[in-house]
This record gives sequence, C-alpha cells and structure tokens, in this order.
Amino acid sequence: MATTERDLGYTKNEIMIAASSRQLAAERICFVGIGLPNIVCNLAQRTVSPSLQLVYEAGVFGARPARLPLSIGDPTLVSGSTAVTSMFELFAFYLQAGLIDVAFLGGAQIDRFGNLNTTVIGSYDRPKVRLPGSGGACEIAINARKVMVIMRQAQRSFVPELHFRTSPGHSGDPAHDRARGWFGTGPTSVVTDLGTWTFDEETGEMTLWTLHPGVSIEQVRENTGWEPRIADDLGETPPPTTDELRLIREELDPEGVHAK
Amino acid sequence: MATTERDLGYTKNEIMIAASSRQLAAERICFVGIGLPNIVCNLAQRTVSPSLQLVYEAGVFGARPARLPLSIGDPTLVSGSTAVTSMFELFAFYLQAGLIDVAFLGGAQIDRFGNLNTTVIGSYDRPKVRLPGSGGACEIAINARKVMVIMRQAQRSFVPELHFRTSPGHSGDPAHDRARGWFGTGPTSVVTDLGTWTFDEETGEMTLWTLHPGVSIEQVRENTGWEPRIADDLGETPPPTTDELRLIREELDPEGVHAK
Amino acid sequence: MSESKVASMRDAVADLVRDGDTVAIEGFTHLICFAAGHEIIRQRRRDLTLARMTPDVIYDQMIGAGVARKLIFSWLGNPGVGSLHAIRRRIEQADPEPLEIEEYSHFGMVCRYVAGASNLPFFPIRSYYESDIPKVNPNIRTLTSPYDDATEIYVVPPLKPDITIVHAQRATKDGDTQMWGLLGCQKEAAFAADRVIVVCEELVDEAVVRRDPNRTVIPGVVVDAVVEQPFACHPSYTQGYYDRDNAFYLQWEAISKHPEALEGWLKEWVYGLDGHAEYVEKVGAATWGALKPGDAFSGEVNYGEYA
Amino acid sequence: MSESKVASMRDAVADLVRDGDTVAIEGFTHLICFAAGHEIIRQRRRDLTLARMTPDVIYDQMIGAGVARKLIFSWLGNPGVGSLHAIRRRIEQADPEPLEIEEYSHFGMVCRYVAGASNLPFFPIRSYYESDIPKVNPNIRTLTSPYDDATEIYVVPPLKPDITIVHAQRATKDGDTQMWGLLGCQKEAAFAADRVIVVCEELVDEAVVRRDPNRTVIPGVVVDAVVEQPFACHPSYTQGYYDRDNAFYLQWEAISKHPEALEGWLKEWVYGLDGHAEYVEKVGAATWGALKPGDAFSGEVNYGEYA
Repeated sequence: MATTERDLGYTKNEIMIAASSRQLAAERICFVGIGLPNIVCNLAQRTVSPSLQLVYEAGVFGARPARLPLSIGDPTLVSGSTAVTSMFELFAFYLQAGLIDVAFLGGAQIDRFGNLNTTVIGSYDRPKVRLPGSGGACEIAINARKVMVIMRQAQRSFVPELHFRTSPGHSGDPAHDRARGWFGTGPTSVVTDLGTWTFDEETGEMTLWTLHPGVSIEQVRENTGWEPRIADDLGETPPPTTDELRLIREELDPEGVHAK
Repeated sequence: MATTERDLGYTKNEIMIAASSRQLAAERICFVGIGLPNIVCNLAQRTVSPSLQLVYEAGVFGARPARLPLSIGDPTLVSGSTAVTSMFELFAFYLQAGLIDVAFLGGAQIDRFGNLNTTVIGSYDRPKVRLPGSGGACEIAINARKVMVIMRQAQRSFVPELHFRTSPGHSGDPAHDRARGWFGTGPTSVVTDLGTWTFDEETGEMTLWTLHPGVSIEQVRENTGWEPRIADDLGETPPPTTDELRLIREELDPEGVHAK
Repeated sequence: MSESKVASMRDAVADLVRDGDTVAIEGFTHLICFAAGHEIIRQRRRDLTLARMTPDVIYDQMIGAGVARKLIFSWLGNPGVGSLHAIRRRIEQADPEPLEIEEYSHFGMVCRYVAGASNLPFFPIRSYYESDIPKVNPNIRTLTSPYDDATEIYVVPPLKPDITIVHAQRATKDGDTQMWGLLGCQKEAAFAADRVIVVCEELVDEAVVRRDPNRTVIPGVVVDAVVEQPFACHPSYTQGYYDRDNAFYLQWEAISKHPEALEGWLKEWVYGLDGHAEYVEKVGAATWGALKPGDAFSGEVNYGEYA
Repeated sequence: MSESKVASMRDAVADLVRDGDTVAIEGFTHLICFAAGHEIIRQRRRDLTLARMTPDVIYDQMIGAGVARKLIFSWLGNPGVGSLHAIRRRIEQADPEPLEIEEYSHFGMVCRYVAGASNLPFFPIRSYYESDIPKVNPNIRTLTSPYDDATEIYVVPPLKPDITIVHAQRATKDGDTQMWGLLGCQKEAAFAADRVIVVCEELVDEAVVRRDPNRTVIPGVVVDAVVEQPFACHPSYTQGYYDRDNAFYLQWEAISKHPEALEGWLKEWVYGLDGHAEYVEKVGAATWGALKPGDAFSGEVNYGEYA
C-alpha cells in the first residue's frame, strides 16, 4: 500500500480524516475523543464548519490546545478553554440531555447495522482478547444525535456476527428503531480506509456510498464479512485538497502521530 | 413578662439560646439556619462545643461571619469561609448521606410526638393562614441524626392535632419508628420559653424535662394543648451564665436582633 | 466561534419570555435577578407558571402584578422578615383571583431541576416519608428499589422551564458565564430550560473567562441571550459587587400587605420607569454607596502553559 | 477547628487501607495518585476490590503486583497507547490467578458514585439499551417510570468504597481541598467513601483556601487524612504543576507485556524504594524540568468584605 500512498500523494489516514471532516458541515456541538476524531474535528473547524463547538469527553469546552493533545485529558486542553465540567455534568447535562449533535465511535468489530464491539474477542468469560470495553461509547451511541464511525476495515473487523454488542446501532427493523425514543438513531456514516458508507433509510443497513480513489469494489468485498450493499449511484471519494493536506501536515499533526 | 425578665436578668430568648447551646456538647456537624439557631450554634462553639462544624443551609462551610448574618444567604457567610457548595450537593451529599449530626427546626404547630406543621393553618385548599411550607424541613426531619426544636409555646402552637404534617416526628409507635430506617429519629428535644422537653424512649412522647426559673407547671399546662407528660425527676433549667450572657450580648447579637 | 448573543433586557424578555411560559428566575438569596422580573411585569406577560425554590419578594411583586396563574415552590416567605402578602392573598382569599400552587420541599425542587437538566423521567429522593406533602401533591410518587425490596423511595418529576433567567457576576458575549458565592440551583435550572437568559454585572472579554475555566458555571452553548445589567439583583445581592438591601426586604412587609400600596410601588418603581438604568438612578448613589462591600480578593491559581 | 489530619503516605495507607477493602483511586487522566498505589503495593495489601472508571497504568501496576482480587471499571486501556497487559493476563488466561471483573460504562460508573455519595438505593441512567453489557452484569437493572409507563430506564447500584484516595493541587491540615483542571468524578467518589485520603502537591494555610471558597471541591468534614506528596501523580499530571509523562505511558506497553519485566520494574521503582521522595529523586531533575509547564495564571475575583 505504501506505493499506492506515495502515488496518491496522501495516506489512508489523511483521506479518512478529510472525508470525515466534510461530514461535519452544518453540525453544531461535537463530542470529541483523541486521535483521528480530534484531527477530524479541528480540520472541520478550519474548513467546512467554522462555528463547530468541540466538547472533549474529559469535560472541556472551547479548548484552545497549544499543542496536539496526546491524551483525552491532556492539560493543554484545559488551559485557555472556556469551561471545565465534572464527568457527571458532562454525561448527564450534555450527552443524556441531547445537546450533543455528533460524536465519533470506532471498534474492533462492526456489523452490517452499525452495532459495535469494543469489549471482547471470543467469549466474555474467557476472552481470546480482552478489549477496553464501553467507556462512554454505549451512552454515546444511545444519546448523541448523530454517530460517525471511523475505522479501518477488514474481514476480522467488518463481521457478520459481533462477539459482543457494546454499543447499539440499527436493529434492522426501522419501525423498531423509530419507536426506541432515543436521541441516537444508530450510526449515520462509516469512513474506512477503502471508502465511505451510509445507512439505508429503510433497512438501516450499511451501504457503500463512495470508494476512495484507486480502490476497487472487489477490495471492499474482500474486506467485508458479508455481501456489502452498494449504492446504485456509487461515487468516488474526493481526495484531500491541498489545503486540507496542508492543515493536517503543518498545523494539526505536524509530527504525523495520527495522520501518517 | 417584662418584669420577670428584668428580675431574672435575662430574656426568654436568652435562656432558650443558652439551654439549646448546651445540648450541642459533643456534636460534630451542625446544620444551621438563621435567627436563634445561628446564635445557639455560635454560642456552643464558644462554650461547650469548640470543635462544632457549622454547615449553613445555603451551602456554606466553615463560615467566619464578620457581622451577624441577616439572611440565610448573607454574603458575610461566604467571604472567608472554607467551602461553598451547590444546593444539590448540600442536600444530597451531606444531609441525605447522613453527615448532619444535628439540625434545628421550628414551626407554627407541634404535636405531642414532635410532628411539625409549617404549611397551613386551616385547610390546605383554602387556608386561614398560608405558612411558608417545608423548605428543607421535611428532609431535615428525616435525614438529620438529631433534630432540636426551638419555639415558644402556647395553646395554639402546642396542639393535640396538627392541621398539616409538614415534617414527620415520632409516630407514637416506637417499633414502627425503629423500622423506618431513616437517619432521623424524630426530634430529640424541644426548648421553649417555659422549659425544656425530651422525648420518651418508649412512647416517643414529648416529656417536660426542666422548668425555666420562675416558671410553674401550671403555666406549662396552660400553654400546652394536651395533658403534658412530666418527667418524674423534673428539674430546673440552669439560668444563662454571665459568660453566656456576655457572649450573646457583646459578641453574637450586640443589637439584640434575636436575643431580646 | 458563535455569534454574539448580547441583548438589552427589553429585547431579551420580548424575544424569549412568552405568555403561558413556565419561567424560573432562580438564585438562593444571592443573585436573584429582580430587573428581569420587573421587565416581565413591564411587558405585561400573562398566565405564566412561576417556578422558584423561594418565591421571595420578586415573585410577590410579579404575582401581585398579575403575570402568573400558577406557582411552583418549596418555601414561601420573606426570609427572616415576614410574609409575601400578595401571594398569600391569592392563595388564602383568591384575591383578586385564585393562584394554582404546586408545592415541594427544597431538595424536591432541586431534584426536579436535576432531572430536567439530565433528561431523566424522575429523580429519587429520601424525603416526604410520613409527611402530608405527597397527599396534596400527586406528582410526588414512590418507587421500589430493584436492589432491595425493603427500600421504598419517593420520586419527583423533571422540571423543564420554558425559560430560565439567571444572574452572574460576569459573562462573555457567547454566554460563557462565571459566578462565585452561593450557587443555589442556577446551573441545574439553566440546563433544564428550553431557553436561557444570562444577566450579568459585567460583560467581559473571553480572555478573562479563559484564564479560569473552572470558574465557568454555565457554558455558552446553552445560553440564548446575554444581558449586561449592573445592580440587576437589588434588593438581592451580587457577591463582591453589592450587599443585600435588608432595609428594602423589611419595607416590603408593609408594601405587600396593602394592595393599593403594592400597586403604588409597582407604578413608581416598575411601570413608571423605562428600565433598570432608571431604577438604579432612582435608588440613588447614597444607597449604592452604603451597599458597596470592601475588597476581598480570591488570589490566583496557576493552570500552567502546555505548549 | 478540628485537629490536624496531616499524615505521611506510609501512615495514611497503613491506618486507612485494609486487606479486602474496596479502594477507589480516582482521577480522569488528571490527578491520578500513583504514589498512593505504589505505597499500597509496598505494604503488600491483599484481596482488594479496585474501582476506577479507567484502571489505567496505576491499576495495571497494582494488579500486576497482586494486591487485588476484583476490578470494577468502565474503560480498560492505556489511553492512545496500548493495553494493560498485567490485567489482561489475569482476565484472558487467569495468569497467575483469575481476576473477578464488574463492568459498566463511563456514565454508569459516575452514577454509581453519585448514588453512593447521595445515599440513594439506585441511580437512573439512559444507557445500556440493546447492549450486551447488562447481560454480563446483573447489577445493571431496569425500572419503569411512575410518570410514563412507556419509559423504561436502566438503573445502577450505589458504589460506596471503603476508601477513596484523591490527589489535589492543595489542601489544608483540616482536609479542605482545592482542585482545578479536569475534575473527573473525584468529588463524588470521595463523598461516597467510608474513609478518604487527600494527597496534595502543597499543604497550604487555611487563609489560602478561605480566600476562594468556591474553589474548594472537597470540604474537610469528609476527609480522614491529608498527605503532602509533591509529584505524587507521575506519570499522570497535576494541572499547573507538572505535565503528563507520555514517554512513560508508551514504555509501559513493553514493561507490562512481560511478567518478568513488570516484576523487575516493581522491584526497581516500588519495592526497592523507601517511598515517593526516593522515586522523585530517581526520576531525576532532567525529567522534572522537561515536565514543568510555563505559567498561566487564573486572575483574581473579588468576594467582597461584608463587615
């Protein structure tokens, strides 16, 4: 893949960041974790969504990080921010109250309806791999108005059957989903290293929406654990613009910690 | 009464303050309102209970008022205090959690078991007199480990039947009271302008414990709406000491706002 | 990042307070925004449901002026002074008309705001046992704990005001609001509300707020309008800015006792004035001078620069 | 007013942390008191139940050292770096022995502390719907709202640690504790606990605290011991005092991956040292210099003198 990346002039992470950031146009309050989502949100603020308000999950508002935050609770997020709140208030008064318009989730496994597993590979009682668990993911999936998923895809991560459902996605029964009465509606998009996916209004099933430049449908099939649904008008993901690449490489992640 | 007061060398409020403050010996954390209880607690800190911690119901700890507080939320309680807390934390983390050892209540009506009415005189829907209501009294009665009542007594306030039960006292059935599972146990004492009362361990009934100097049992009977239970070893309330009077008159209430 | 929310009191009330709204002007003794109550009277709002732990003189004025049809509260008095007679007349004699009431304890009111702010269907509370309060308020109900069947607990429903109005020492044009001194339940009442007006003594540059982010009580994301209105709490107070005018609280007893005296006071101090600036002028320099506290500074802490 | 609670870390742990206790050393990324964890290892406590939202490297060290039989948590990782291998070995291979786990989401853990601090039998939460988490944790249950039968809500039980240990920038000898920066759930965890140890960077005169009472997060009335221990959070951080040592967090991946490397690290950095003062010396001036932030002061507010 390195060759491809060199040929294309950007990395897989860079197109994932760029494609995700464009989906934040018109969003108001965004719940941010560290890593890729942090770069995605900061890129969106500088491009498609200048008035986007970032809420860091450690309880910081209006952060003005003087450096790239290296942990979700980096002190640089606090100094110069407009507000710091307790975890209780963050989760109760913001997330549970429906103030969060969009949040990011990822996972070790995702199924065709956007359900996520971040808990175990294998059985719960004697797991092959013990993963971190929910953290805030379960309540984010249920209470954030939109959930965007960013993760690389492969047979072992895009699976027909989760080993554990940590965070609920779509049920496959739209009538049931509408009756849930949550602010959350299941993931609204998935951005991978191969393309971007949406979820079908009717069935709630993950649907390939665009392919990244140089990626074939066969590659997607090879890296999806089920026969993927493909949009009739499948498009190509616009590559990162020179401006987006400049912002990522010079301002947001100069050391290439996440984007490389 | 003025004559009596002159003869005795102290006012009714002064002996009520002194008698109440002595009951705070050995108490640790005290929930304080304004008016008489405020003076009672500050007197106790200077006499029988130097390590008594005062928690003001507006959410202030370790207050060092530079003047006599004129309202429950007087700014002089805040400046120079050790902590200020939100009302939620005050009621949830302190009172409901059982950290309050003793609190003070009063009321327009009290019955022989220490139940209190601060809501209405007459019917609730069309009251003759609409009183303030519970404020924090209901949860204080239920969650403070001890409740001391300070109020003047008369036929119309010491009644056989409350018009409304705002704050629960003893039920009259000790077995029931023990089974309640509250931190609160019903009032532990009542200090009036005529004497001091305790509550019978067995029946939970208010029992005249001491008479103030110069007061007769007949006076108490005339001012109690039921046939009062009287301790076998009825004693006399020790009058305020010269030291107590000096503290009240010179330090705690120099203008005689409450003690006069 | 977001555009300015700065407005005059007149415009903020005109835009955000509507007839029939449930209105919470909170503040426990401290930071009670009388100026907002006066503007609501001046704009002759009607059929409001007024919510406050302690209705205090401000709601006696508003209810005496006829803006409200219902009152939700937990302690109805003029602290350490006397009664709220305008409210009592409506409850005791339906004079001039009945006032619907919904009554809780202090903690019950606080829990209602927390439930409203947290989007919870109820909030559990260890109060009301063997009290008559639940008998006269069917909204206070019971639940049994799924962990211990012996434990029955009371619950109160969420309170979600249409509009909450709070006062603070300072705020930015974006609504990031900092307060100190008694905090009461303003944060919870603000988060529980559909709309929020923040009134402040001083509109400050965001740099002031960013220097001390832990001092921020209400982030701007939940604030709709910011009104800079010095002395807006008189006769209540603002910690560090002016003292409580206890003399006025004492005077209120006589004013509210007599409908015509109350009417006269409203004419002179509310209807007769263009806004709070005139009120401040009318109160007079002598009073403001007497209410001004000395200085008592907090000292600084170091957040550290992490570049 | 109360007598001094000041103690050394050794005495505080010896007196207040007991075999079999449920221990919460809280702090979300910020203010994680590693020095307390090391002292618990050094004193060879056993059969502890360790509670933390994010077990982090500190619990990987403690569990690797064999102090615990059970872990209560919501996110089990080395943030942005990798895994907590000592804990994973016990869960995945029962190596060297099984570790009992009780798992929640972040908000579920926070609500458990709030319920514990408030003496509530349960706390309601809008989470866990259609998740497998309640299937593997029977302590997560459901209730139906008495206000709206359509609303079923999950509840979590109170968490009341025997001992909660928190770190703060400063405290007085009476335990009045002030913090700034990320506050996590330390206040709730402290109030929920039977015993509380406050560790601070600086023991300050009560006059410092009294100048800014709104900065106090934990009043002394709930604190049993106060330990002055500078740099006690390394490799975590204290806002305004020192930065997070991300290099150490990165190194931990390799150390915890191999039992013998972990054992070696414990020998060198915990068992082999008399206490945290030696640890600070061993870390060395160069590292402390590199972790020192620049200054960023909060500015002062005026509380006013009301005499």
